[in-house]
Amino acid sequence: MAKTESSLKNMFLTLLVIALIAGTSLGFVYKFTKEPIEASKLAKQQMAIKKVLPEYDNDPASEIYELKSQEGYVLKAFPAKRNGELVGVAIETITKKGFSGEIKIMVGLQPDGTIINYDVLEHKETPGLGSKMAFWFRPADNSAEKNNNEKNSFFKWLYGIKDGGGGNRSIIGKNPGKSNMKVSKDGGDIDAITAATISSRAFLDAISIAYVTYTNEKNKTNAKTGASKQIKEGGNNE
Amino acid sequence: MNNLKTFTNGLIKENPIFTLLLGMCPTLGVTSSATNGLGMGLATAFVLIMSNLVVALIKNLIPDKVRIPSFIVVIATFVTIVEMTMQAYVPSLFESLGLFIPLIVVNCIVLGRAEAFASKNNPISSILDGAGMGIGFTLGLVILGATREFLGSGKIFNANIYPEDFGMLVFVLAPGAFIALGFLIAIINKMKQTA
Amino acid sequence: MTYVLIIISAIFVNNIVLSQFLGICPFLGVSKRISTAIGMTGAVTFVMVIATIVTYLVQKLILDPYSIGYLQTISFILIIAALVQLVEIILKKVSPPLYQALGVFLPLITTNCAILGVAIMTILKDYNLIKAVVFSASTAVGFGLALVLFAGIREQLDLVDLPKGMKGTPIALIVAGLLALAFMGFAGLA
Amino acid sequence: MNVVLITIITLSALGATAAVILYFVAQKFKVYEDPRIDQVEEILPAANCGGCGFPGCRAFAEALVKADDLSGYNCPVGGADVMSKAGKILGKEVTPAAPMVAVVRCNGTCENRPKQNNYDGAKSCSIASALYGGETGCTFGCLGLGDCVEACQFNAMYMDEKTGLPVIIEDNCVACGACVTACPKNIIELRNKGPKSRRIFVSCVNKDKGAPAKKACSVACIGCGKCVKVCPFEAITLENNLAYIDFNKCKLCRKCVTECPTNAIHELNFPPKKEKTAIETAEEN
Amino acid sequence: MLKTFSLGGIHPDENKLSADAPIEVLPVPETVAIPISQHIGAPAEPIVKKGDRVKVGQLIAKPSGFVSSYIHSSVSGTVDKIDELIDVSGYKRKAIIIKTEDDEWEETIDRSPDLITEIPATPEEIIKMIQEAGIVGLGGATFPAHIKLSPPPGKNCDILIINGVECEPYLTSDHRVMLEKGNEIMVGVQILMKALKVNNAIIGIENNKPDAIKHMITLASKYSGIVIEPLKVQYPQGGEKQLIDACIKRQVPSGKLPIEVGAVVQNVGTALAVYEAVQKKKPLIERVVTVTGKSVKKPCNLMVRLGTPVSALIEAAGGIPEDTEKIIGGGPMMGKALSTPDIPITKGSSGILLMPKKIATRKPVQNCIRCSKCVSVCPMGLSPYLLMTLAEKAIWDRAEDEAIMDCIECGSCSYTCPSSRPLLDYIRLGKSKVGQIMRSRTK
Amino acid sequence: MNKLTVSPSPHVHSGDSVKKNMYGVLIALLPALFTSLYYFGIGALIVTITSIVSCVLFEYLIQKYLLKKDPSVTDGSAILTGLLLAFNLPSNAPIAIIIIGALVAMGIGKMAFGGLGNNPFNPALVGRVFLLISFPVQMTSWPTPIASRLAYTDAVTGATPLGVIKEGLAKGDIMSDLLTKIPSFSDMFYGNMGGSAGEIAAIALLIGFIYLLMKRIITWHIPVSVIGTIFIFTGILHLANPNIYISPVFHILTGGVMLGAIFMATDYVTSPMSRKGMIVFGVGIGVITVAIRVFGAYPEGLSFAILIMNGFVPLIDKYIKPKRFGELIKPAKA
Ligand SMILES: Cc1cc2nc3c(=O)[nH]c(=O)nc-3n(C[C@H](O)[C@H](O)[C@H](O)COP(=O)(O)O)c2cc1C
Ligand SMILES: Cc1cc2nc3c(=O)[nH]c(=O)nc-3n(C[C@H](O)[C@H](O)[C@H](O)COP(=O)(O)O)c2cc1C
Ligand SMILES: Cc1cc2nc3c(=O)[nH]c(=O)nc-3n(C[C@H](O)[C@H](O)[C@H](O)COP(=O)(O)O)c2cc1C
Ligand SMILES: Cc1cc2nc3c(=O)[nH]c(=O)nc-3n(C[C@H](O)[C@H](O)[C@H](O)CO)c2cc1C
Ligand code: SF4
Ligand code: SF4
Ligand code: SF4
Ligand code: SF4
Ligand code: FES
Repeated sequence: MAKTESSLKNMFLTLLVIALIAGTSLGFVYKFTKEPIEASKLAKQQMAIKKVLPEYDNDPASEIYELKSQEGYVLKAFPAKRNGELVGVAIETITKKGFSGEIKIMVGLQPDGTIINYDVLEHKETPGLGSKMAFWFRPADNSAEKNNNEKNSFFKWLYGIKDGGGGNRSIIGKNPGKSNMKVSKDGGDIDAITAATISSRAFLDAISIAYVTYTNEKNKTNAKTGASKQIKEGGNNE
Repeated sequence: MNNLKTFTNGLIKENPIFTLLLGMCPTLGVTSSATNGLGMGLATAFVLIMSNLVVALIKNLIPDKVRIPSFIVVIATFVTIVEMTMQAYVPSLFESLGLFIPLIVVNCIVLGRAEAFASKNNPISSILDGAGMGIGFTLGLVILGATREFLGSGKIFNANIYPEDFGMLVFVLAPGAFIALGFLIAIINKMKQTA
Repeated sequence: MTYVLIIISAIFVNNIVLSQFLGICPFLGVSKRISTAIGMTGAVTFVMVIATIVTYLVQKLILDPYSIGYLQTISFILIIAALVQLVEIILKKVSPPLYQALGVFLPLITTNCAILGVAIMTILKDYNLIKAVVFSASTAVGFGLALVLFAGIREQLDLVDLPKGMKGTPIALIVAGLLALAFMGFAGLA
Repeated sequence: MNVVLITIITLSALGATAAVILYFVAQKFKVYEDPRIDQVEEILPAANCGGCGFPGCRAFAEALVKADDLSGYNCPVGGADVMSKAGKILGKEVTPAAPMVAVVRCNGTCENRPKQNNYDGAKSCSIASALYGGETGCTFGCLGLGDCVEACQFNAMYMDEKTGLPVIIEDNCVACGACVTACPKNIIELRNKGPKSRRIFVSCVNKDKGAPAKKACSVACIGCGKCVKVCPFEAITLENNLAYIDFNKCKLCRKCVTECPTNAIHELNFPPKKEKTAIETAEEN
Repeated sequence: MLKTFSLGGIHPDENKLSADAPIEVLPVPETVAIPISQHIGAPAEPIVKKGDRVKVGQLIAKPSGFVSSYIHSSVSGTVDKIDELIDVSGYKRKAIIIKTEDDEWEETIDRSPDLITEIPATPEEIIKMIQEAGIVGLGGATFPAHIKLSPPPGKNCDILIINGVECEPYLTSDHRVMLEKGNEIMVGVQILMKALKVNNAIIGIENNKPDAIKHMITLASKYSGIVIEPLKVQYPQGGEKQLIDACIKRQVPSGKLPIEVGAVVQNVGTALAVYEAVQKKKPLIERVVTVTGKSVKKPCNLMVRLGTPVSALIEAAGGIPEDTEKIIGGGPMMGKALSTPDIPITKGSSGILLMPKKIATRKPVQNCIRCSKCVSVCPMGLSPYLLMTLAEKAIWDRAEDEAIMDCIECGSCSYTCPSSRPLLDYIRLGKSKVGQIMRSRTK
Repeated sequence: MNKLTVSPSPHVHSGDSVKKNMYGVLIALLPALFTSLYYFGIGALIVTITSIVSCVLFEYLIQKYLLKKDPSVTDGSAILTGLLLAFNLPSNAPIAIIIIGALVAMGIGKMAFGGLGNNPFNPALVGRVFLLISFPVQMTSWPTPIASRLAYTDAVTGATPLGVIKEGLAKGDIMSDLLTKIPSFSDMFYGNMGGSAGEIAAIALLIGFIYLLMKRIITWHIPVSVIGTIFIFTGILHLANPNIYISPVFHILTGGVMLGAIFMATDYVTSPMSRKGMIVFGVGIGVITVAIRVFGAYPEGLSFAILIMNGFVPLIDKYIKPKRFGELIKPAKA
């Protein structure tokens, strides 16, 4: 079969046809995957919300409202209700003080501000260092660690790895209003991730932002009307 | 026919990573774990096979002057398909591979094979070549990913081999990627010489 | 100040080659001599800035309004490919000396993923046009810095007797690794 | 509007624009490079050894494409095979060059040529030869420091520890001539490989008169001229007290080999001498 | 602070063992072998043949080119043969071999010891006499002196510098010549000044020869325009570019000759030879040679007829010591190692140095550790470590860019290198290759 | 008479050797070794011995079995790398980490390039930075001097003065408060502060410096330009705002400045060849060090600065050549 000649017409037509075919197929694939893509995005959020909140029977995602923090971040809040009563709120909070950029965290607060749980959504911290925040600020799972410890005690000595590593690191069940949510180096109550103080600081910063913004907003609206519906509208207006 | 040879060629003799040194960015960028390597490798392999096939089919219809742009469009189409599919069905992998998925377009292996092989050969051997190269590439990525994961965090495919604290963090980071690949290539060169 | 931060970050802290892993092929390929490294840097800077501007406009004026963001990859790469060729003839007409200096590197740039990478990154980072230009230019400078340093070391290594197995790519990668190791010191600067 | 439609329109527009632009680019940007250069380069061995006399394989390919006639051009690595392929591509005739091989024209082993002093400078023949005549009484012979071995890219040479002389591995030698250029003493020569690799040559380059030559090295050519007389084909000439065998004229009769009083003439790859000499003596008788 | 040159330099052990040994005259040997190439430039052409009878001072070979020289017989006798034999070059070269009979001198030569200070000859005559006397630089380079004395048109000479530095360790011949023939040197300098039409001359002498400095200062006061410049001891101060820098702070640009900065440099021995040639009509047939070495019984300075075998000099110094490993023609830094002691003394021979094994053998070569010591000692400001590597890897274009041709082959780099790298060996190779390339380019 | 030896000139040698230089540096490091033993006791001893032994062993093994060359461990460069690596580690550095560091220093930093003389980067620092990034926890716990003399990995740890200042400023403390938390300058000068085993005592390192200068092993250019640049740069910052930027004296006495400037930036192999180049190199190290210390994430940046400038050495060598003869003084007449 002879090769097609490189005339303007041929070139034009070829590229046009190829683009046409490419466009068509892409368009269809896009249509096909659009839903699953959105679904998977949503699923991720749902999972996070679920993880940081107690049992609820409403759809927090549909009752989403926005909060504006003092720093100017816009935080998303997902209220969870059981039998129509507010049992907690999941807040997607943010900080820019991370070791390398933004950190996004979903934190669940009880209506009084006590931390229920958290989930790190996005971060660019160093794997193995800053990334440890995903589990660091939770109660340590001691039993498994102990087991390991005994087996590896010689190696741990060789590598100079000390056990424990910050006894006071969990933020779960603490209320930022009542305890000092800073790393112990800065005079707070929480032990930082070893060798990643910056990330730890940023992490706690994000949590504090969520707490402060939430309680401020609550106090304000409480003073005014006492209904959370208003807050949502207020958020929308901005 | 030496279709078998076409296929195995890419696996070892002309392994894109260890001997041709093509597509270095994804090679280094995504191999912080074996899983990522595998994902990226398969994605690239898919694009390679498909674009090789299509290029081999349409090679005679395309005027020389627009050969490269046409190939790029073909490749980009498949890349976008992969991109969207991944995002839809394996979102976590999609996230960890990040920028490197769209960059498959410029991965020199893909265009290179389209140019050097598919545009001169029939569809069947082009597929085989694509598959060979793709699997070779995947193999390379997985080996490198596994090495880095093992040295860096004591795991392979996320399975703990030794406690993470003993790992050398560097290997998960940029410098470790270069160094690990450097030594892997040196070892492979050595094995080739003695073999 | 934000500009200073963007510049420092792009050149040193998040150096495109040494920490972002983009543009490695030319980094390894065109780094045997300092003079070619400098030429390549010039060409990359030129194309990277122009490509960033054009793709930025395409994104903002076409892809975003019609919400067909998924066409980003395919349209950007087409634009870059065409652009490189365009630059080539325009340069040839307008400034033959510049063409002499950069011309040979232009074809290599189409498949340099740094160009596409930077174009996509500017969109991801949500920069405005000026920031995008500053970002792409300093990224190119960072690329150049890494490339020239690397070429210098390779030229020096050419004159020593390396162990047999390490010659060529292995040693180049190890040097790149050590350079990246050194550059980690800039962490947190910006 | 339908996403698919927008997609199609955008992409087609992009594709069409690209095509138009590229067309004009292609029109204006026309640098003609003979495609045959690439074709020829592809069949060359890519050793870039310079044996052809050009800076590299590509330069050679260019030269071949430009040349009117390929005689005089030869790729020693690829040999006649490659040259005829190249000739086919270019539609030009090639006369196959006789295969050649490097020979070392010095037999000054440690026994044949006793050492008179010790060299203690940098291990390089060029440096030593710039300094003086060498460790032995022969100022022409091999210095044994291996510049030629260094120069060979094809693993075709090694230094024999015992003799202190370089040895050529004929199977690997592609006659690129790198060793010839490298040797400051002009000891190595490219000679016709000969039928069955058989060759006869004078393994000495000493231009001293007989007595000092012989004194310096027991197997030196003393310029006695006996070989010249015995050669039936006038292949041997004598100049500056040194015999030289023209490999184009030599018919490998081996008469000179036995004639040489110092055994300076070497024969390579011939079957063992005994039977032949037996026949010869028989004939004489 | 004493003057010295501005870049680099080293200070090896001086070992001037024979400094106090007065010049002795070595008896005329039974045969002499006079090589026809004792100078830079084209070899001379013999004009005698086997069997010819010659007198002391008779012309036996004449120049064969512009840069070449006359050669005279140093003895009287019969020409035995003209044959090839190994000379200082380490190769067999043509030499005229003469069997000595009696000691019959050319009649024109004035052999009286009287000092003649009047200089009747015109500059042109002087230069002609110098040329015909076969005088070449006795400082080691053996460059025909008359060429140096005739600056090319457009170039002007304003100062004559006399090289009495003798910076090479061990050697003392110039030192002794200054002490014993000071007056003759002074007149020689005056002759050279007249030939060059300059009014100033500086004699540079290193400070390790205080007696010579003192002596020369006293003598110089009697002659106009001659200044003695004591210099700090530093090798290679004797290199002419370094000496000019040290004495008058002018630097000869890369690739240029001293005349570029208006200077001409001649060795003290050359000045003495010039005196003898011009005032006494005596051609260059003998010179002072130092025979020395740590184990040598009687280190001495000998007045030797050219063509005398080295072995005869060694005999005069008490014979070859048992531990001798190397015989060097010249000093330890720049001299040439001889492969046999049967080599004739030539115009360029300033010393014979016998070195024991301990000092003479080189240590094994190691990798360059980039200590930059070679860079800091190089008097020309080069990068020897790099030049060596470029020469080793045959990268000639870069070697040329790195100014390999500027190297004066002083050996300071090899001397200092802690890794015992043969820097100068390779740089020399590089110079010859680059030189060839450059010449072929101008052609 | 024996057979004569013939070689090109020169025929004499200064007698200088690689060994002499390396052992000279080792001797110059002895005062620092003694101070480290005095302040950190057993820990310093274990770290030093482990490091030296593993460096020497790795060099030997790699040379013998991988490169198949004659091992040249006796030249002392491996010992030196080992000692300097040890000096760059906290005295409670655990053994496995030291061994990994030694392997990296010798294997990646030196032998991968073919050994002594070929490596573009300072091997000891390659090892140190590799460890710093791989094991940040272990590499940043600093035993307190004197108190921890009898302890090894169980030593009591505290922050280094640089760490105190960096942390303090990060959380917004006032400079005058911070100044009370760091040792006095004279303590720093004598080495009574937290830090890597060998870097603490400026006095001991300066004695070594004088020894090296006297023995002509190094020249003043690199150390003086590094220390001078750091002093001037931080001095300017200090003058501009003493509340944020601490005094330059503090900067040159703390961290690895003395050790790095005198013993590590001067490493022959990885520093420029010309005097001018050395000064550029030193200034570069100074500037980068201060930039990292003051504006970066790390409290100390000297190791990185040296490694980064090591990368610049080929360029410096290429573009900054020694002064050539004939360039200094223009000819009197053209
Ligand atoms: C490559 C690299 C990555 C790092 N990543 C982080 C990180 O993600 N988070 C963090 O807080 N510190 C990180 N650090 C360490 C910081 O630079 C700093 O040393 C530390 O946060 C403060 O030290 P401390 O926690 O021991 O007080 C990193 C250091 C390096 C070299
Ligand atoms: C080819 C050549 C030409 C020379 N021409 C002159 C000249 O014209 N004038 C001059 O004064 N010296 C001339 N010289 C001599 C040099 O200046 C110098 O004396 C000689 O090279 C040896 O000096 P050295 O012993 O310091 O190396 C010439 C040398 C050479 C090799
Ligand atoms: C490194 C070096 C050292 C030299 N040392 C001396 C010396 O000590 N004395 C001397 O007269 N010439 C010495 N020369 C030779 C001079 O450069 C120059 O050729 C000579 O002084 C010119 O005088 P002439 O032509 O009369 O020999 C040396 C040359 C070089 C290159
Ligand atoms: C003055 C001087 C300083 C040195 N500094 C270091 C150093 O900082 N790190 C190191 O590994 N080796 C050092 N060495 C030893 C040696 O040069 C080093 O191991 C080489 O880099 C190995 O090729 C030094 C040697 C000298 C003479
Ligand atoms: S032996 Fe000589 S001619 Fe033969 S391949 Fe080697 S270098 Fe070339
Ligand atoms: S043949 Fe020539 S190059 Fe080879 S070792 Fe002998 S002298 Fe040296
Ligand atoms: S021999 Fe040449 S390179 Fe070496 S120091 Fe002397 S002038 Fe410099
Ligand atoms: S003196 Fe020797 S080791 Fe030092 S830089 Fe020069 S060549 Fe290298
Ligand atoms: S893959 Fe990134 S430049 Fe080749």
